Amino acid sequence: MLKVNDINVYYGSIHAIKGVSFEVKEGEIVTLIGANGAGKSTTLNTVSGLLDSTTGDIEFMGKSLKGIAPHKIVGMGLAQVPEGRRVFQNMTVQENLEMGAYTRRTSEVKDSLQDVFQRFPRLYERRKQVSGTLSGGEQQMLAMGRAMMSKPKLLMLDEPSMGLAPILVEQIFDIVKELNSAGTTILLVEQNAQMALSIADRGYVLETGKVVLSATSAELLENDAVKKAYLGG
Amino acid sequence: MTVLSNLINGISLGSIYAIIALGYTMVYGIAKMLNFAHGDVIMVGGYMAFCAMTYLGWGVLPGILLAVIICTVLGVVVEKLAYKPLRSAPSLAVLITAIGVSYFLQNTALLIWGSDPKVFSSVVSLPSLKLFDGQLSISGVTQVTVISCVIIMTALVLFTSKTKIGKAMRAVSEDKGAAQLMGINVNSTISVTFAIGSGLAALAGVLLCSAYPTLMPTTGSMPGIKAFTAAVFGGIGSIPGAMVGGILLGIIEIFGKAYISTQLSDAIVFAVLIVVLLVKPTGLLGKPINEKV
Amino acid sequence: GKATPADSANPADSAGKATGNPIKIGGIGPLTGGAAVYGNAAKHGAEIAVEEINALGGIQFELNFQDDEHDPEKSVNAYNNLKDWGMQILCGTVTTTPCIAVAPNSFSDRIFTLTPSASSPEVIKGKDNVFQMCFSDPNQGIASAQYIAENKLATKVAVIYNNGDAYSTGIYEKFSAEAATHGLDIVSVTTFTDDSQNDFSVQLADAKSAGAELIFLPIYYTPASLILNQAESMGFEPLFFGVDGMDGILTIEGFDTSLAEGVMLLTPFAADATDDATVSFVTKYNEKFSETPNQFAADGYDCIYALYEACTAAGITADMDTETICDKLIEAFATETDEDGNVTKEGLVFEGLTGAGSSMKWAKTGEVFKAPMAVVIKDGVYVGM
Amino acid sequence: MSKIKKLNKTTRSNFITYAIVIIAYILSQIFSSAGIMSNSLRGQLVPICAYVVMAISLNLTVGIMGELSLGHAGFMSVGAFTGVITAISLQDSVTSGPLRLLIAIVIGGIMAGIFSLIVAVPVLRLRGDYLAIVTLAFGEIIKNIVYCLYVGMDSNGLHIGTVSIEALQMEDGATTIINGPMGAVGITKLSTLLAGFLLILFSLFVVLNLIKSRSGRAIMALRDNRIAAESVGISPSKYKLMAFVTSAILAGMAGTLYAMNYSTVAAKKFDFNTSILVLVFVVLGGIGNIRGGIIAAVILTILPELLRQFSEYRMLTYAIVLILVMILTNGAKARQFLERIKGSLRFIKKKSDGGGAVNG
Amino acid sequence: MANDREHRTKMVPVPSKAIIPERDLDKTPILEASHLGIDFGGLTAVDDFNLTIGRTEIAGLIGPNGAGKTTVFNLLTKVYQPTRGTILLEGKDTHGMNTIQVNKLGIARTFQNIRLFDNLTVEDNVKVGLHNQMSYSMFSGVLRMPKYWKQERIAHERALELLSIFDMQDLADHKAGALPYGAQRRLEIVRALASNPSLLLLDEPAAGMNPSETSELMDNICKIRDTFQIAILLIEHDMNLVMGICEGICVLNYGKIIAKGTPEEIQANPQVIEAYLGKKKGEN
Ligand SMILES: Nc1ncnc2c1ncn2[C@@H]1O[C@H](COP(=O)(O)OP(=O)(O)OP(=O)(O)O)[C@@H](O)[C@H]1O
Ligand SMILES: Nc1ncnc2c1ncn2[C@@H]1O[C@H](COP(=O)(O)OP(=O)(O)OP(=O)(O)O)[C@@H](O)[C@H]1O
Ligand SMILES: [Mg+2]
Ligand SMILES: [Mg+2]
Repeated sequence: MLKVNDINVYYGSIHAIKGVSFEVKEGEIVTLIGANGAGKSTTLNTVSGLLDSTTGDIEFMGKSLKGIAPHKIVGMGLAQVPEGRRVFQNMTVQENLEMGAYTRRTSEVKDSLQDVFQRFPRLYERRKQVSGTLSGGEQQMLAMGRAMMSKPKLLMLDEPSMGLAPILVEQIFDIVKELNSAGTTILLVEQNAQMALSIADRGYVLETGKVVLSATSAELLENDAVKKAYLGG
Repeated sequence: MTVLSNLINGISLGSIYAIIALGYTMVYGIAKMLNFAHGDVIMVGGYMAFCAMTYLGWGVLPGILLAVIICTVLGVVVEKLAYKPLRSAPSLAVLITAIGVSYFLQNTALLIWGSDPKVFSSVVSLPSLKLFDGQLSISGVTQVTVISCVIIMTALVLFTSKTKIGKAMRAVSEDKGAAQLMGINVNSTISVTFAIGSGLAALAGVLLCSAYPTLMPTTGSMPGIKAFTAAVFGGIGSIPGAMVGGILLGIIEIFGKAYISTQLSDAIVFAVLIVVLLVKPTGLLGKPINEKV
Repeated sequence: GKATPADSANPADSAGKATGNPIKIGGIGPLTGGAAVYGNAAKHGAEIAVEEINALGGIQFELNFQDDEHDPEKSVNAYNNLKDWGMQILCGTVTTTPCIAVAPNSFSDRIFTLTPSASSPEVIKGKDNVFQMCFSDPNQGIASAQYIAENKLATKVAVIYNNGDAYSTGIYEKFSAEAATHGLDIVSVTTFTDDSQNDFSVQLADAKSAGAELIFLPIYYTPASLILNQAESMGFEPLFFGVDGMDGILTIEGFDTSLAEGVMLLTPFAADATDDATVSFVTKYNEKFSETPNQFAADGYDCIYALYEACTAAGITADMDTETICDKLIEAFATETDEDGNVTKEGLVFEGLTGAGSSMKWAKTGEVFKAPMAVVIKDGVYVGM
Repeated sequence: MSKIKKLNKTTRSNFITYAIVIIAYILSQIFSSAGIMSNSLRGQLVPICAYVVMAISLNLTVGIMGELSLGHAGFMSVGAFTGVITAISLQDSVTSGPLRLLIAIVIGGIMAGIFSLIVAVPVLRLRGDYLAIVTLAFGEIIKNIVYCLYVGMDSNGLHIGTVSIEALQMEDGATTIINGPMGAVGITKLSTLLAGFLLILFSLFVVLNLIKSRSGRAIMALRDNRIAAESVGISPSKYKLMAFVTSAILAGMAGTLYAMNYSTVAAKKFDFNTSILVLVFVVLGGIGNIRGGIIAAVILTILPELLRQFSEYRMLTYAIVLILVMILTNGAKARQFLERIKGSLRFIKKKSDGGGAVNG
Repeated sequence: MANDREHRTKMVPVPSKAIIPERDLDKTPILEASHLGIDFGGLTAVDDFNLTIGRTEIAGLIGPNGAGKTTVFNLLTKVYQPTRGTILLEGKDTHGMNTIQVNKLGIARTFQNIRLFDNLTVEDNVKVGLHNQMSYSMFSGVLRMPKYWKQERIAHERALELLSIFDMQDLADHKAGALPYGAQRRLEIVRALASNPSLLLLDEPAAGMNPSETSELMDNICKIRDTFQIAILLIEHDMNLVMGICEGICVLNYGKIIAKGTPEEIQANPQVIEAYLGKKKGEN
């Protein structure tokens, strides 16, 4: 479904991604793990078109994404929960969710809205509140809900569990699993590698802008180097 | 009675400021830039209508239409050429570019139409409204301006809060990157914003020149600054605020002249403005900036 | 501007011949910005004069007119720029404040200066080489008050002036002093500035409620046209009395001249005068710039001609240095009088467009003597009073 | 060279800034005494100095304090008129021109500082565009007040009024100092290039040293994140006031220097357009980049004169140049390009340095 | 809850005398908050909040998202003025004080969403934290008086020492805004420490860190407490960290305290499991 082929990304003169390639097949959950600054977010932003790669190619559903504007990529069925949530601070919770469904027709949106509210009752309680005053965790829920609103084929999550209460982390992972079994392909970036690998089919390990390891989740969970570096022991 | 007639004069001056301020706020609110060239787009609108009606002999409505169309196109083109390359630059850089555009428009107008003033014949043929046995009269232009002001304000409020593209504008104004991730075409959204803002500027230009019928290349600059002041006064980014701010500014100006001093009228307007901002630091209708810590 | 050896070899015959180098005349005025009307008009007028003079085949002029945006700093820059170019005579600057900044420079550089329209006494004060083509502000204020009083136009007078403008304020101050001595009752004095010259409702209402019969407008014609417009829509019909800055009001494109019906003004120039000189100038100007010239254009035109006559009289040639030219022109321009007012030395007597039919003379101080002409607007044209 | 390299990065950058100013001064002295310099350029030297000081001073407000000011020329105006009054009234008691200029500049600066204290009340409460409007308003108010200001001097001392010079009822032979809208007239020109150069050095000294001190860090911390700065005990009002007043004092001094270079100076000079002009210097030079601001001030002051050959297209050309320069220096594409070049230069340099011995 | 808990005596060797603040280590609590509450419009974000923290205690504040934890920090640091209740800091009532005053009294904090001085260098960020430890005036600064040189030198040394806690001294010249996320979080802690607090509030210090980084952070938090002999109150959703280093924990839900106690007690508390921990964690 998504094929990333040897991309290089620069921030000015900083070479952040050095020839990364990976693949996400339809129906899979794939996770990228790596230390701070390894380039995980940069990779996701490049896939969604917010950043340009200087070389290489990204293919989504058989089509090259080269030169395609980010908003068009969203229209093709790719959604991203960005790092740091980036909810629209001055819009209400409900308006934020509606923005998530921007590419869809208004009439189709109602069900999705119900669905999000059902999964996150807290958002329903706060639907009229201006998002900027939500607590960190509430904003994270909102960002997640907002991405779900576009009914994406491929959902990319950048550290969705960050700042969430343990009970919610579980919930979020449950939701990810559910979405996946309902047919959404998932590309997951997580610091909580343990959790991520427990639900993912496959994983890639990123180190300073390069893929250093790729294997199935089970293999990665057993890998000593991964254990030491990312699983805390 | 004089108080009342001063009030009416204030409203009529203020409604002109208000209508300019609406366009200002629109662009400011969405594109987050102080478009100091807005006043000069107004001037271009005035000249366009003048040319259509005087040189081409067109009627009032076609004249206005031409002005609106040309200004809309102008706004979009200027945005594409001058502001778009600076999307990710600091907002002050865009402000300076806008000043460059303002110089550009003024000097182009000077080359095309010369420095001689032109007198604009009013596009409003409505008779003045006479009250209290004719002691009080409200001119046709004032009536039209106030009414268009209210209509435009309402339309803009509805547009930005209810329509999809209006909401997209608000999203773009907050976080362009996140807006793109929602599938919003940031560039075309900003173009639409400029189109609307410049179209409004053309209307404002025609009304400004109808109320105060001289037209020069510099005609737009001072009303532009006053309207910017009005927009901030009302709470920058707030559409109803722009209207309230504009009208109040007009009233303060007239009352300041009438009851304090004509010599110091400019100083009075600005002093009142400072005092009001001290009491309400985010303008009259501006929302307090609630920063979540 | 250095004379070449070949030129100085036979200076005598370069005067009358078209073959000689042109005399370099610098001009300064606002060509862009809010005051561009005045600078452009003066420039255009001067250009026509230079063209005509050069066609005559005698003394040749070369005019270099620089923009100062009505800013003293830019004006001094323009002046220095012209000096680099080799300016020998300065025709400028057009507006008052910049002229006050430039004049001390031309004084110390000994470059003869004739300003078309900078009217404050401050312009010429203490500078023997700076002359004016226009009335000085005090003169206009005094003359206006006298005229109104003598002709008993009104006793209750209102004034609206631009208190951000040296010209307007200057006339107003002298007017109000003079009016007091003539028993005129100034019932309302209101002001505006360049920043607030849109709305005059308060000023007019004030004049109206004070019962003013005449409104004195020592201002330029652009705001004046707005005042007339707003007075009309208020249904307020006093007499309006203007000064030379008001000239030009009839020729604003699109202006409804019926609004100006009955407006009186003191002006040295009227574009619809029927004398040959004016007609020819107006026609040429119209052809060239498709505009009707205003007083500033006429001032610019007159400046060049006055310089031409003075140069001819003083036998000035292009190879003279600026200091010599300056001294000779001062000599040529100034009419000297003794304490009793008897003329002790005749200076230039100049018949121009802006002399209202009579001739002009210059005092040693640089001030011009010419008769102001009072006109009233009737059926869209000036009529002498 | 190696010594310079060893210095801390900011110290080195400051050193370069001082060096540029000093070299520019020496060069212009040489050129003008050798007679190579055109009148046009020579006439602009003092105003250039004044604008450079303005750019340095506004950089303190806009770049270092991070607040937009649209009325900086207002402080220049206060300084200009106070300075002129001081200089003219000391004409008899202080005969040395340079000394009189010095006193005028100091008093002009102090007075601008006092006025800035009045504006400071809103400054401490408002943010962003609201503050911009207040400064704009301040500039307009000052202009409007000077329009109505008449100051003269006779043997009884200074007379100040708001009606006209005559209304001051001074003795015969009195000097008019400020004549309403005409502004200050009859100024004896005291400003020199040397004075301007020294004032630039002084401003640089104040601003650069301030930035690299405890107070300067506090100001910049407030700019970057007010809440965080408060959380480590930094008082926003104290340090914003400090930056604002310092900036105003320098602007006032620049105003005096400017005014004392012309025989007349009118309030209209110090209007919104001049405030904007100075802002253009600051932004074009790179916000917060003092050296860039200086260079931009010099170039943009000379540019309109260089463009005189375009005659009526002059200001149009100026506008186009301004827009293009903004796009080329700040545009996303251009910036990427520049960074790429910088990056590869650094790379080459590292290689040629042979293993980063410099970093020690 | 923990005011009579024994002070820890484990002392780690200290880098130098300069960064050890002299402080009397008596047994009065550093902070006593009682009946604190605040409303936002109709929403009661925090209500009847009581907490006492001992001089050198590490305490945790946990609770579901939106429970009001960050708001408690904001109340303690006077970013918001409490609607009700009192806060005693070092036995002094902080009523009516502002952020700056309570910082000078001894509270420093980090922020949930990082708030660094992005355009300043790492070292300068720390020096801003040291601001009130220096005393030279603006004039001595501009005129470069001896006082300036002396205090700046000390500040430089102290900044590097403080950075060395997290082994960040090599980053001193970098722009803070360009640091990787984890380093930014650590820098915030260093900056807060620089203001010489006796109570350090950490808002989700481990957010965005992976397990190994988190365990490193845990060591460092303990080290800070031991070196500086200060109290630490932290908000965190990472239960390994909370249960690993906190001596006392306070659980908040919907603005109210639902439980207080030792990690063991909290982990076993059914209400906490229900509202916050979820089943799996509770079973562990
Ligand atoms: N806007 C930027 N400008 C310059 N460098 C950047 C920028 N954003 C990221 N970087 C650098 O690019 C590299 C990769 O960053 P990225 O954010 O992709 O890492 P990450 O793996 O998502 O880390 P984290 O776990 O902290 O989110 C880092 O070295 C980072 O410092
Ligand atoms: N300024 C404010 N205006 C209105 N509501 C606010 C404001 N600040 C916080 N709130 C609300 O108060 C509640 C508590 O917020 P707080 O940030 O303290 O939560 P938290 O416990 O820190 O949550 P998290 O773990 O998700 O960060 C939230 O519901 C939030 O929406
Ligand atoms: Mg990331
Ligand atoms: Mg929180």
